[in-house]
Amino acid sequence: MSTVNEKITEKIRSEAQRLLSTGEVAAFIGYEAGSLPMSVRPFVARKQEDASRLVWNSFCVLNLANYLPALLKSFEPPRRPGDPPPEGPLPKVGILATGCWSRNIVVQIKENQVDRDRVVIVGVPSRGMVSARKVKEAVGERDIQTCIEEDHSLKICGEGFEQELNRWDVVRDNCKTCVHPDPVIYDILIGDPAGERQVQDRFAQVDEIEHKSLEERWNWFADSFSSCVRCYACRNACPLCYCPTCFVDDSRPQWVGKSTEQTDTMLFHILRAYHCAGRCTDCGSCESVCPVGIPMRLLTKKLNKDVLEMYGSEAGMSLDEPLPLTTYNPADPQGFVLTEKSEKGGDR
Amino acid sequence: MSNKKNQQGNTGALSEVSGSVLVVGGGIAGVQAALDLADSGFYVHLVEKSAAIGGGMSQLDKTFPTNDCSACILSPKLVECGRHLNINLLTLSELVSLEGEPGSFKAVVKQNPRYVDPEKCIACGTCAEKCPKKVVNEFDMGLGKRKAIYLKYPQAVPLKYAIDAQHCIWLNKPGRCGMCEKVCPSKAINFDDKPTEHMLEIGSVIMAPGFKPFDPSRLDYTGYGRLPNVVTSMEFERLLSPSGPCMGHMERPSDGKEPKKIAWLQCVGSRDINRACHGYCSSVCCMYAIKQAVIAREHSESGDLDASIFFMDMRTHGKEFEEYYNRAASEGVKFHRARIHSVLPSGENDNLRVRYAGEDGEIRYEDFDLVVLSVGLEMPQQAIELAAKAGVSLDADKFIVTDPFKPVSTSRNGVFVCGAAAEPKDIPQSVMEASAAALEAGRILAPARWKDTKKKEYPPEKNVYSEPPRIGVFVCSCGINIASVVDVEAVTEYAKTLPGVVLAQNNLFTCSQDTIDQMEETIRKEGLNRVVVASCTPRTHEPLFQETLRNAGINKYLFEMANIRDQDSWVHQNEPEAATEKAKDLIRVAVAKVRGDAPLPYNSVKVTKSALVIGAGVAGMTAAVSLADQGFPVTLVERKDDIGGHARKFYRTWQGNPVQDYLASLVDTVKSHENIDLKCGVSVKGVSGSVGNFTTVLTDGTELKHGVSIIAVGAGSFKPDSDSRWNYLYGKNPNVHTLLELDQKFIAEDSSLSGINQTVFIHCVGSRVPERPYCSRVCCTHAIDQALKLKELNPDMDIFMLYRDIRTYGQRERLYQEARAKGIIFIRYDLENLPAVTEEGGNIKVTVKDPIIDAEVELNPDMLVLATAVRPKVDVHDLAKFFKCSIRADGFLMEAHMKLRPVDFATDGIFLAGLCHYPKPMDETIAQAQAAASRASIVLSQDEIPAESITAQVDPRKCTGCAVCTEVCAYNAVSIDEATEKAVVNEAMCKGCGACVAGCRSDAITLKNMGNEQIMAELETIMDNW
Amino acid sequence: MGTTSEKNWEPKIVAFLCNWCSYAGADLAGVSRFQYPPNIRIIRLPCSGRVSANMILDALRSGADGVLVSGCHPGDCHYISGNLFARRRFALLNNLLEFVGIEPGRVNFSWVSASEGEQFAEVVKEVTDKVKKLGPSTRLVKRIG
Amino acid sequence: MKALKLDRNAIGQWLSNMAGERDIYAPASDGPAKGTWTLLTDYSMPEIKPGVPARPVKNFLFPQPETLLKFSIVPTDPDCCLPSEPEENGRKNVVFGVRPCDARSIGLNALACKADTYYQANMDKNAIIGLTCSQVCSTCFCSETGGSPMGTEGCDVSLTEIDGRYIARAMTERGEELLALAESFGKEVTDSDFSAVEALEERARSGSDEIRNPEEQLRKKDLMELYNAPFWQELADRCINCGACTFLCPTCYCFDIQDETLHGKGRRIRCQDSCMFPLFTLHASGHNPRGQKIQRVRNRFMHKMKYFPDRFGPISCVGCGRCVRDCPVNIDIREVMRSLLNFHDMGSVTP
Repeated sequence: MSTVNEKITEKIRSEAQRLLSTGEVAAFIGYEAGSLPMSVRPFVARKQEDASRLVWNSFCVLNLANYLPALLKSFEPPRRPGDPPPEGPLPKVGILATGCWSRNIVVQIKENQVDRDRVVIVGVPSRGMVSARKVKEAVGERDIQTCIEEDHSLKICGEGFEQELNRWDVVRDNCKTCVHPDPVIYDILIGDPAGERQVQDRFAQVDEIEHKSLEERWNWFADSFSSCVRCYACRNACPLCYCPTCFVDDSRPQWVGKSTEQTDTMLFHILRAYHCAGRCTDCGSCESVCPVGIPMRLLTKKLNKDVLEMYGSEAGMSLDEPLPLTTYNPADPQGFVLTEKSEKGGDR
Repeated sequence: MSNKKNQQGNTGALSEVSGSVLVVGGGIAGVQAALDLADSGFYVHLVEKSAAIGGGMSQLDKTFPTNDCSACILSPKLVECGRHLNINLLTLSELVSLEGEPGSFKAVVKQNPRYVDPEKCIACGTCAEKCPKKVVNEFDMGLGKRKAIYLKYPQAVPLKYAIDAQHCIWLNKPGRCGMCEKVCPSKAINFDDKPTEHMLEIGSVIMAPGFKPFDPSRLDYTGYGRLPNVVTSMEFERLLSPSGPCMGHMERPSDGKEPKKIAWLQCVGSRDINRACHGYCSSVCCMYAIKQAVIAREHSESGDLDASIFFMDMRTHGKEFEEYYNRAASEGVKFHRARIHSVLPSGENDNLRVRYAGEDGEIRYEDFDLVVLSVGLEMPQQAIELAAKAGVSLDADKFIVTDPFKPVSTSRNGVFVCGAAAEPKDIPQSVMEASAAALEAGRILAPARWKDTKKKEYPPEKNVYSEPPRIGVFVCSCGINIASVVDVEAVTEYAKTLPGVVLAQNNLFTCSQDTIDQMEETIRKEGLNRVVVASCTPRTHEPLFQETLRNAGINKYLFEMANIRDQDSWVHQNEPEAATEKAKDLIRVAVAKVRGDAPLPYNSVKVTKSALVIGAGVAGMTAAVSLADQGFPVTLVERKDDIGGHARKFYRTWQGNPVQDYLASLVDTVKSHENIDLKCGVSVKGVSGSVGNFTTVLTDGTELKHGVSIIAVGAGSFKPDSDSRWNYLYGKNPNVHTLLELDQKFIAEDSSLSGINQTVFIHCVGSRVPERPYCSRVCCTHAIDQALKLKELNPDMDIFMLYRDIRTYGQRERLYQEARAKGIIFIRYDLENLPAVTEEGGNIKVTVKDPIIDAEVELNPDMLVLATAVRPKVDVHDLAKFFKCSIRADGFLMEAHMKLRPVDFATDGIFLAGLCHYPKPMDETIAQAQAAASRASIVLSQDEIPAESITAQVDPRKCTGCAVCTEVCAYNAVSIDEATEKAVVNEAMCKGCGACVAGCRSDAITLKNMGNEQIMAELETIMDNW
Repeated sequence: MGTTSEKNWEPKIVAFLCNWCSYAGADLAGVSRFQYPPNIRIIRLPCSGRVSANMILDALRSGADGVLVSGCHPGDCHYISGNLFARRRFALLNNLLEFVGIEPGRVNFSWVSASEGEQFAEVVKEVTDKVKKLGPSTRLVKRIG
Repeated sequence: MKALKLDRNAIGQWLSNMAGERDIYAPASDGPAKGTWTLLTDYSMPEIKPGVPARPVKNFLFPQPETLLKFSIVPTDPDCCLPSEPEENGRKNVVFGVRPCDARSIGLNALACKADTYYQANMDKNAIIGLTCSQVCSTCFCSETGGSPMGTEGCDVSLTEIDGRYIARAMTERGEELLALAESFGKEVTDSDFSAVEALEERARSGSDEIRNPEEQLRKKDLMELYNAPFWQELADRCINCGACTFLCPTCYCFDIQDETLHGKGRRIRCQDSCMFPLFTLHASGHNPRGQKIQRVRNRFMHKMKYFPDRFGPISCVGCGRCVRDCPVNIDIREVMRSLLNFHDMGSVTP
């Protein structure tokens, strides 16, 4: 009997095979098996025989939407400034998309990075992805040699140990608090829609920080970010970070220094998160790829919380709704404004 | 191009026509008219009787319905007016006489002495500080004091002091005081100043003398004058104003306490023939009372101020007004439909007791801390005299007479009027009329355009790109204004040490003419290529110094100011050391900023001198003819096959003028005008370009190049046939009509009308309901006029008006009075108790609850007339998309600013007129069309129009094309280029606000001379501590 | 001024003011001679909508002890909607900074109109008081030796 | 050379003795700083987990940032714009518990950094106390790169754990001096201890690794053939161009130099840089010779596996496995190495 993910894998392979063989898409973005236990690798299938390499399991943590804009661009004929746009339809690209990834694709479409007509979205309702870091911790940081995934458990083996883990226990925090596991846009849906999830404390992790004292918060973040190596994996794993020159790389103006001193590192993380405000879908890609385990996702989660509470908006839920920072409501909350606090008397 | 047809008969030969216009009155209407004229090629003499322009609007705290700060939105216009090369501002002046003919008038203007030399006065205020004579401040409505030497108000234009001759000690007894002369640091006081007379040669005249608030002291029932806590609404404005006598803290006169409970009494001096002798409605009081109630509640410390408004009819008939009213009610402002019997003292604490009769007739009493009298508007005595001097007729209400089809023309050819002097009206209406009057005043002088105007010439500019910065720093002492607090010598020495600075000097008055001349010389001699002036605020003085740079051959953007007076010496008077340190910091920052400044081009765009007008109703036709008469080619596009629009269905204006005769002649003019290309049966398919250079493609494939566009597509009307709420047999019973259908019967002289025994009108059908929350403005007057017409046809006819509020604003009130006098019966209904209409054997039965007798009334009319709502057109959305203009939630087009730019769109070069803006009667439609034509003429009269220099700029290498910039740009100045998929800025449309820059994540878009790098340099420099 | 020697420490506060309302309000405070603490350094910008999160953070990075951003009241914006877009950006940034442990009161926002000279002085007093209580800024301050 | 046997307590005492003149750093095994090299304040034998810590030892050779010089830009300052030496506290370091792969990287980098006086000074400043590996992790492959779990290259003192005690062998003169600080309480190393160490070394040598001396084979290959090999595209397809590999790699030694100025003071710093970033090769003109991702991915591996051995001999990889373990998209350098080794002409081998 095959697992849910194995069944999904089969369907993905057959859809990808069909799309590639009919020429409907020129490439298909999915995952293939990796070289290590608990590892998969993003894979761009370009030929129909590549389809059989595609896999789907609980370790598909990197948001595939990340690859979409550049891959689409790679199929456009090279152009010089002033050249007219290419004529005729351009090749399409297929892509797998869970709830959050699909919402990122929506944001990319709204931000002109992706042409909806050139994407075939193969939706996969997400069962939540597993955090390899949590698994490693659960086995006491021992060297893991194999991991066998069942629907609800993981069997971890290494030199001299074997341990079975409840899958949900090691699912990533962002997935545990995910409300929208189903893709919001897709052309083909694989697997059964999971429906909107009822999550009690969506922002519990944020609340926990908020309940700390100011000093505790500062020290906590300063400590957490101190191990940052400025490799920018978090930024580069994010489908929203597509600027040709990121503010951290720019030298004119240079907002952030290059060192790993506290101010430079903190400013990088604060601004990176801020640039995702109203756009982040909490896909968790940033945190999952961090080689040193920095919880930078908390910053975007905090922004997501505020955007939802203040502007009633969640990123990428619809193609029509403007992004929250590109619009306003005359009645937007402004309790933070000094002159508003004093007039109403209540806020102080 | 031939101008044969467009030269109107009443102007003389080309050479005789003057290119100058006289505008009398420096309120918002006069200022707007002057600006429109001066910007479109005419020289303007603006005559203002007081010491500064600004008029009544400058006294207001906030303005409805946007709650904009009045001073904030007015000031830039005043400053523009004060600095305009082609506006000759004559303050303290009056018109003495006006002789001659249109095109060549001679006016005599008497200018009273200011006793302060405006060339020398630096508005430091030392004179007023030392002046021993305190005088009642009329600007604060007598609630506060000023000195005998005074500035009318803080943002006054011109920003020059004046001596009040009536109260000045010296002028009354020479030798006795003279304090101002002693302390004036710039020797500006001139006690020997004498009145002067100016003889002006002008081609036309605009009268904008404004209004005077009604003086309620003769209305004893109000208690005004006897009871200290009864104030007029204008006084209350000053109490609310942050620059008013109590700094906006809202203190009541008797004890300075904050009132907790305030009553507004409406119609004081309006709609009152018996006591006030003013039958007309003042139009603005309902809205300003609501506004004051809302603002007072915001001001109140506790936020729970009890605000009650006592009114007869709530007249919120303007754009956004009804919504404002509803919002105020839902936020807790109380509305009492009641007439006030009297205001009495209550107890010993100066509180007031209001005695009033409710709708049920029962007498009630209520106590208040403060009573505000919503006083009406009336013609000031001086304006009545002015009218006589100008030779224009007044009506019975003493307002200047106009014609509904020529709404800004007076009885004298070549003399025009705008604002409240022709009828009480609000600011947007006044501004609209001001532009209309400017159009009319300029239209007859079109051949003399640019004849009398001045143009400034500058030397060629030095190329500074290859040079290292050579910065000159000029530190101003401002007499002692700066020097008494800041150690200017130390500051000057310090400035010399800053990187790039080659020269720093200290001046007594940097803005004085001799220093300016010397600065120009120094720039040349020392080869300066950048300048910093450390003195007062750039908001008033930057243009002056920038002009100096240009005169010296330096690009004016290579300049910065350090505000060491207004934001330093004046606010840290007791901390000289800290103020000196701060001055050093500010100069260091200004030097850092100017180092990074680049010379910017003085942008301009060439203008295609033709117009596109969309919609050939009265608004579109009027606008088209107004432009065509000035020699500008116009393409007039009409979607239908026939022109004339809604006006074809109208019988007469409320003043009684037949519409069809007028319409026929207008249609004829349009069809035969050689400058008008009329295109029927087509509409707009696509638009590109921007102000000065639009390209529009029509559905027939025609491609038009034009410099401006006027949108005048009108509105539709609500048909109550498919709406269950208005189940009034419309379309089912042959005797149920809309107002326009009844008009068509009048036009057709339908004889059956005189045989009708009973007619019922139902008002507000489709208006003022949640799905259409606005008031349709025209229907009350229209319905009452029709009722009067029916009475003419059959004096015995019974006529019932079922209404919610009667909104016969302004002089339309006369019709309402006449209708009541003629026995027409008015029954009020509420939205909760709509009249019910049923049919029995073809007979109509109307039942309605009469709130006065508190009972159901049953009526059996032969004819039922429905006053249906004016409804915005649906297809206006396409047009709005093409022209990138906004549409309000209610479906009407959104102008650039509801108060001060009522016919402009936020996007330059596009204007609107008529019912697509909001429902309005014919006279207002015509005025608005003329106003739109006036605004359009400003563009069309130029060969090139200046564009903002400090604009956004895109670095395509960094741009992602994500379009955040396009979303946050309020002017549609940024777009994504289809070919490159990068943002591009249309410099002609960019206003330089920088919203796009702050929104851009990749620093791909920047603001010239205000880029992130420069701001970072400023920030780092501020925190430097060496 | 600006030195961090503990005894005589006086904070430096950077203020980003929009040209049309708050800068004019600051001028009016001067014209009306409303006195306020000399710790503020004003940067004049066209609109509060020009103020980005980067700029506010850069002020802190440069060592400003406090930051004030002030614009037109909502609805009064000279550029129609600049302050309304800005309000969202500021609200989110304000919360985020507090979240990571930047002291409330380091970064401040206000709406001051051209006619509110006294209010401007009041805002400066309030902000200066707050920053004085907080002491010199240390968080997110760049130091290069 | 000197050798001593130290139990855990003895190591503690030794650390304490060394701390008199040097700061001692060891990898943290827990807390937010887990995997980073932290200053020891408690002088007991630190807990060092099997395998390599997250951060390589190169952070002592290329501090992040390293101030090269200082200057003033205040115009009134007499020394305005004249460079000055950054102040030093004068203390030297002991880096404790360095795995053989990391230790070996110091010498490899030094091949390229011969003229780098700052690097040389940092080598002088940091004494390395190695710790051989008793357990080889699944991502380790030092033997395939020319190293060994028992390697001592780059160490001043090498520790090997035998039955809960550590055989400490001085490998350099500096190591002798340091180990002398344990002389008074260290135990004599017996012959059986030595033979136990030798047995471990022999076991390491006889491992079943497929690849031995890859540098020899790689040097023989044609540079342009490898450069034009087809497998780079698939790597580039999934590479997200972050710098996780380069920042964690002990043998990536590229750096960026910047001048920072603030409030009149300036400093010239160098920071580690990454060839994965487009900025790495961006010219002032705007031209970028490695503007494409595939060019950057290829460069990193070609540098390690071809350019470096061609120029200096060994490959620039010590097999620590950090990049294998932490690459977000599972780019496995072992596979790349195999692809390069197995690549013949137009043959297609997929990593």
